[in-house]
Amino acid sequence: MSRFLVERDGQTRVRLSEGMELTKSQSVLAVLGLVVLFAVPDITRLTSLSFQAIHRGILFGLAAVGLNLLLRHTELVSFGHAAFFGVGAYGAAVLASHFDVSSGLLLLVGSVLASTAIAVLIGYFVAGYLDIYFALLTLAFNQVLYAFVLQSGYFNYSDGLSVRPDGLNPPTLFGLQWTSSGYDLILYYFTVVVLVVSLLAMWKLVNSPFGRALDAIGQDRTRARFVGIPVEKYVWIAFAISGVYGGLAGGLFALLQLHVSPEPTLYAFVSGEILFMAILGGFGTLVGPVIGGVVLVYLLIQAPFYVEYYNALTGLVLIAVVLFLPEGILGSIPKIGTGLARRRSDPGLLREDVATVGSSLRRGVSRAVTTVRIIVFGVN
Amino acid sequence: MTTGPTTAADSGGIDRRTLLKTVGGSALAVALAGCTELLEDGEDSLADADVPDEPIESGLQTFTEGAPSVLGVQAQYGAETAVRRINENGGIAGREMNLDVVEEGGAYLTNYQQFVDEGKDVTFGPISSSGHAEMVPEIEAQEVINVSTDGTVTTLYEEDFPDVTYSFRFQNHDVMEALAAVMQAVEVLGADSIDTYAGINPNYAFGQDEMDLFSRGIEALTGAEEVYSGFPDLGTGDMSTHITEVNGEAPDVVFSSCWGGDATLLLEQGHANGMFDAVDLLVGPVLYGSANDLSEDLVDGPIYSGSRNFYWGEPSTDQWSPAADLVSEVEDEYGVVPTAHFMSGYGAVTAWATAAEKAVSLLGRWPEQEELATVLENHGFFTPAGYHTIGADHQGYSNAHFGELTWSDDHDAAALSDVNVFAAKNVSPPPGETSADWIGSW
Amino acid sequence: MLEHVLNGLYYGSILFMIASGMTIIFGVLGILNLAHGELYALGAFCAFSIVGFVAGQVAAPTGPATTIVFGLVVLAGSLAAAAVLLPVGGALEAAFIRPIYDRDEVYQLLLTYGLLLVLTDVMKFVWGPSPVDVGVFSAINEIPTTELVGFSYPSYNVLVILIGVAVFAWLAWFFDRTKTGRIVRATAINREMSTAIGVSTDRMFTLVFAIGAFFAGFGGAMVSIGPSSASLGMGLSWLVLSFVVIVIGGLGSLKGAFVGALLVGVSSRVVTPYYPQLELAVPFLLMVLVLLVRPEGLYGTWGEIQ
Amino acid sequence: MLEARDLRKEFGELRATDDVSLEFGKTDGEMVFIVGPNGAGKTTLINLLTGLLEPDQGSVVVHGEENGAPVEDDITGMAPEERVRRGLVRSFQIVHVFEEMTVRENLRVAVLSRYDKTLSMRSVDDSHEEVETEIDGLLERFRLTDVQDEVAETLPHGDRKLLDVAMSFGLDPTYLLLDEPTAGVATREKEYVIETIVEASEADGVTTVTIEHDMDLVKEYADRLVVLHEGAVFREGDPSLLETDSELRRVLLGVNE
Repeated sequence: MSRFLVERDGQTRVRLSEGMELTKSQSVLAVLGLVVLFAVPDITRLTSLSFQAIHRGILFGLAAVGLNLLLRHTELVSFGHAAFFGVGAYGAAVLASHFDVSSGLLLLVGSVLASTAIAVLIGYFVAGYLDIYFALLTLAFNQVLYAFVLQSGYFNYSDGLSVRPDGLNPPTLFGLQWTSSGYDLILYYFTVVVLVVSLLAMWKLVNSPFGRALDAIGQDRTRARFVGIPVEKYVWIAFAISGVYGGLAGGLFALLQLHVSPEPTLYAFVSGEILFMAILGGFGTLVGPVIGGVVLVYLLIQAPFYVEYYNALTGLVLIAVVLFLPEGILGSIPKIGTGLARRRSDPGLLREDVATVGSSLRRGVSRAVTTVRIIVFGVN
Repeated sequence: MTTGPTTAADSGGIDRRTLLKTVGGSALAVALAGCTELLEDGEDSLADADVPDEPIESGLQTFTEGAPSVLGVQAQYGAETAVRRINENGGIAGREMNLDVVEEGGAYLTNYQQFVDEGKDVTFGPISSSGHAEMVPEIEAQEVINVSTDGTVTTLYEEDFPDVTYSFRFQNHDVMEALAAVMQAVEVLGADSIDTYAGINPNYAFGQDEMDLFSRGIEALTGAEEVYSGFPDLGTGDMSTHITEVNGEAPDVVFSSCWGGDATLLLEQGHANGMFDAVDLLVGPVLYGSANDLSEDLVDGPIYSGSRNFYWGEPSTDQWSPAADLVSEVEDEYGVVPTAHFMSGYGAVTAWATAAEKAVSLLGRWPEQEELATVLENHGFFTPAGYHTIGADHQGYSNAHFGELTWSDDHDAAALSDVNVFAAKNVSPPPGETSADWIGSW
Repeated sequence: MLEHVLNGLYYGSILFMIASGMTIIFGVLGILNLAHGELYALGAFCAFSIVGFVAGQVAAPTGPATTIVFGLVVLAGSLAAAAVLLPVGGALEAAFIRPIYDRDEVYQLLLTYGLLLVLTDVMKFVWGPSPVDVGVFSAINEIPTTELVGFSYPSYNVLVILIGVAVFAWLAWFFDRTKTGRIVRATAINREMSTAIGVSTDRMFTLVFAIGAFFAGFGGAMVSIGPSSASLGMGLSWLVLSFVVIVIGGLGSLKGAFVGALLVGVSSRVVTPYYPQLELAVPFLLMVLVLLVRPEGLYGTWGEIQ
Repeated sequence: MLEARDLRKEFGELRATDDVSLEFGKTDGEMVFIVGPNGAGKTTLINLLTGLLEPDQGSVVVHGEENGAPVEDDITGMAPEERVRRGLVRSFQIVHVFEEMTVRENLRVAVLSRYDKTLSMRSVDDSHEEVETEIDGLLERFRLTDVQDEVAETLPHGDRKLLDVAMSFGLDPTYLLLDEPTAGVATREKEYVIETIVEASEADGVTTVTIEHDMDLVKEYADRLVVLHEGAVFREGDPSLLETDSELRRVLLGVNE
């Protein structure tokens, strides 16, 4: 066995570094994922898929990866992650338009610093709260920020700020001024690198003792406290880390859009969307939120070009995920895989599936009809 | 400078010979001006031009649903009407034109990018001023011409993007309607009778821009003092606080750039709270945008509204029938009275289409984006609203309309009476000067 | 100042009608219903059709007596519009919400968000994409109210305040004094208990969701007969404000929603003229303040803070 | 030695802890049992000692030694996790374990915490050798080796109780406060559970304070007995009091005056 291959539980695993191992099928998926990621610009050139939408989706997905640290591990539902995304985006925009900083990387540093500062501040207040209170408190802070930015001349009200240091050209990347399409491409590959590094960092984190401590807090806060874990402090740290991811994503978003306004970055519903991306992709997995991000963003911004009732389309997809794919898209792949394999070997199961779906539909309809009847005519 | 309206003859009363001379006799330009009856059979000078066969693909982003669709759907109707007229007249240099429409809300940049990805030859819209500001650099980078329907904040081309190539704006900008409002107020009440003024404007760049320009203008002309300025949220459900404050101050003039549902709300709550007893005059540049949603009792009172660069009764119909023809066509087709936002869509398409045709006749082939952009600069053309030019600053200039809000039983919609027509040069700064400097020099 | 307070009470009353349904649904079912704003919008659209129809059946008001008759007709129409929400709410609960009571709250949020999107397009399909207005506002203002005591204030606002109080009184009576109401409250505290006394929890939950939807719809109808139009997307900002109200009042507390709504209404209206830049932020600042000082809300009982 | 000094806690009208002064661990490895009828304030006392609740009055003091001289360390108002670091560890009446983790992972969290490694970013799987060795020891002492890879929520109740206590031992306690370690455990397993705890405490010299309702167990294992009644110390002394003191028996049986 080489340095990168280990035996564990009778399986050969690919070992990236200490404690970071993948099974064979996971490795294949990971390599495939990387290839697809790097090929996106070419794929979109050859097909009618939108490059911009996928890029945006990845960025929101990155924010959702940060949110998932709280959701999956400390089991806290944040309904205020747009605060970090938006502050990250505005961090870059303020540096570019008020201070004429032209280096894209410096703008990104500004994003991360700003969002971390905000996450540390908000985290201080919310770390002790649980459940719906945590969700609503994060939402409230998010909306206070939104209202503040919307009413502030420094942030140019609802119009927002441009991320073009000289007023017309995008910031420099790696010290060079790129043409428009070159800029988008370089920025995309940079995003992919940031994404991969962020995912590896998150993977490392959740498999570290700190990650376990967060799991412990999520599963039983009282017990965690009485094994000596400073619960509030750790939640606070996790909140701040999660804010770093949000800020990074928001900063890249600013570099991509080159204009930052409050509604698409800071509004409470953006927070909701980031949360829903994590669930949609599968919040029990590391990479799921990214997939959820791409899918949801794609639905939200591309569907209007193809269908008139695009809201309903997105809504139905989400409802279907809740009812039929509770593990999310990525989380359901193993189940779907085994299910398909079983059906291949025993086609009779398919008939049963149809029967199950049919009867549950009938049940749903008749229940709804009964309910309506009772409400309209009363019980008789 | 001249204050006050110009006469109709100056602006719109135009005879056939002048028209044909100005538009170069092009069938398309005449059709879009709404004067097909002026056409005589003649040879098509573009018949020999080297033009591709496939249709022109274009995209419009506008507000198609929700509260702002009051304006957005009008723009959509306008653009569709222009495209229909183009195709009925054999297209642009023989090319048919297709138009895709998409909801603009919150997705300005991605919409434009998607249009470009789809290979659109030209894009139109948006209505939103912030959306427009967001798009301009992207348009310059992608190099596909966009003619904005509205998005009228004055500083866009004056300060933020003074040197653009591919980004244009058809509709009059804020300074024109804010100053038209000032002059209208002065005309109605007299400069000496205006001592105090107040404002209720939507809380975003457009509302702030309009209020700022109105304040500068009215203070310069009358020396009036601002007693209250409130900025309710765009799309708010309740303005009573601001109305209560205005009533308390009882200013001579209230200025409001509220539009769509906000305009209706202002009039509803204004009436309910007795605002029109407390103040002498309300001037609102875009109140008329809600013409189809106002009821008879709402327009009752000292209320004057602007109608941007188009009011269907102007130029007055006995001299200029295209406007009247357009009203009946739109009422038949869509069941609404066309407002200035209809013209935003109609004019944006017309500006581009007439310029494209001009370019073909100059070049003998279909123009590149850059060539077409060059032709669009200082391009003059007619619509049923009259004559328009796109300035060297890429801003559209045409007459600004203002009149008293009344009720028309004929159209079962709000109407304007005693419409004043302000020539562009009277309500906007000369080239190279910013609005603020120009008003400061009065 | 008095007028600003009245403006605040009016605004708060509308807020209460929407938030009341949300707090009841949360209190009993434990579901934070993100689609609540769309139920409110649906009520507004139904009012456009129904009130528009019935108001067309009576003559336009001419004197004080006929204005009162007209007002009653409009009120009846609004109630009828809200009543549409009863079966709609019941069906939504039975078909979509019931399967997810035992799931993580994140799924409940996601599902109700999905419903929000679908309902938006249902309304777009039925009433079209543009705003619609009932157009009875000015006639309602002809009803004599404050003029009787020598004071001028829109009658519509006065009536909304009165109706808000009446809604609160009715709900308080329902939950305190009626058998059904008491059973609902018992169900909220302990789901097994109601099963034990032979009441179907399923039916109780459906009833509660339908009632919640009814009041959201009634709030929508009240707005729609007022100075605003019914439009797509009108529910979003009210949804977020409803959160604020029920958090301030205490999740699941009816009294809390009432006090919270009036507090948010009055404070935002009174502050606006003096600090215009705070108009948007006031409710949220209030919410942050309450959550930090008294996380269970003004009347909440079960804040789960350690 | 752990000392409760004039502790008082009131919940509204109810005085749950009424000026309680007690000392635990007068001798190394002392086993103190707290008994009393329901509502006597037993759990409240443990909550006050471990920091889940703060007293309205009085203090909690840890007595130690520094350079041969006795020192007092007032830990009132200190967070629970800080008290854990000072060797003050507890279990709960209702089992509190990390339900979605395996037995081994549960213990790992406790041991990592004790070694102050919960902020470490190294991988948990195989890089903390002393931690893993210690977990092996705990698994063996609490007879959990066979189920070490089972997820906690799937374990039988007795094993869950043992896991709960094993985690406490993983924290290297000086004082171990056990709130009804045999509650809910089947009668035939009770002896087994308490025996395991006693063995471990004796081996490590841990002072234990145990709330227990089973008087047979108390009689068998207690070094000292504390009886609480209506929030106050009613009796304190040798477990034989249970046999001799008739008033005490009346109180414990709940036959009130």
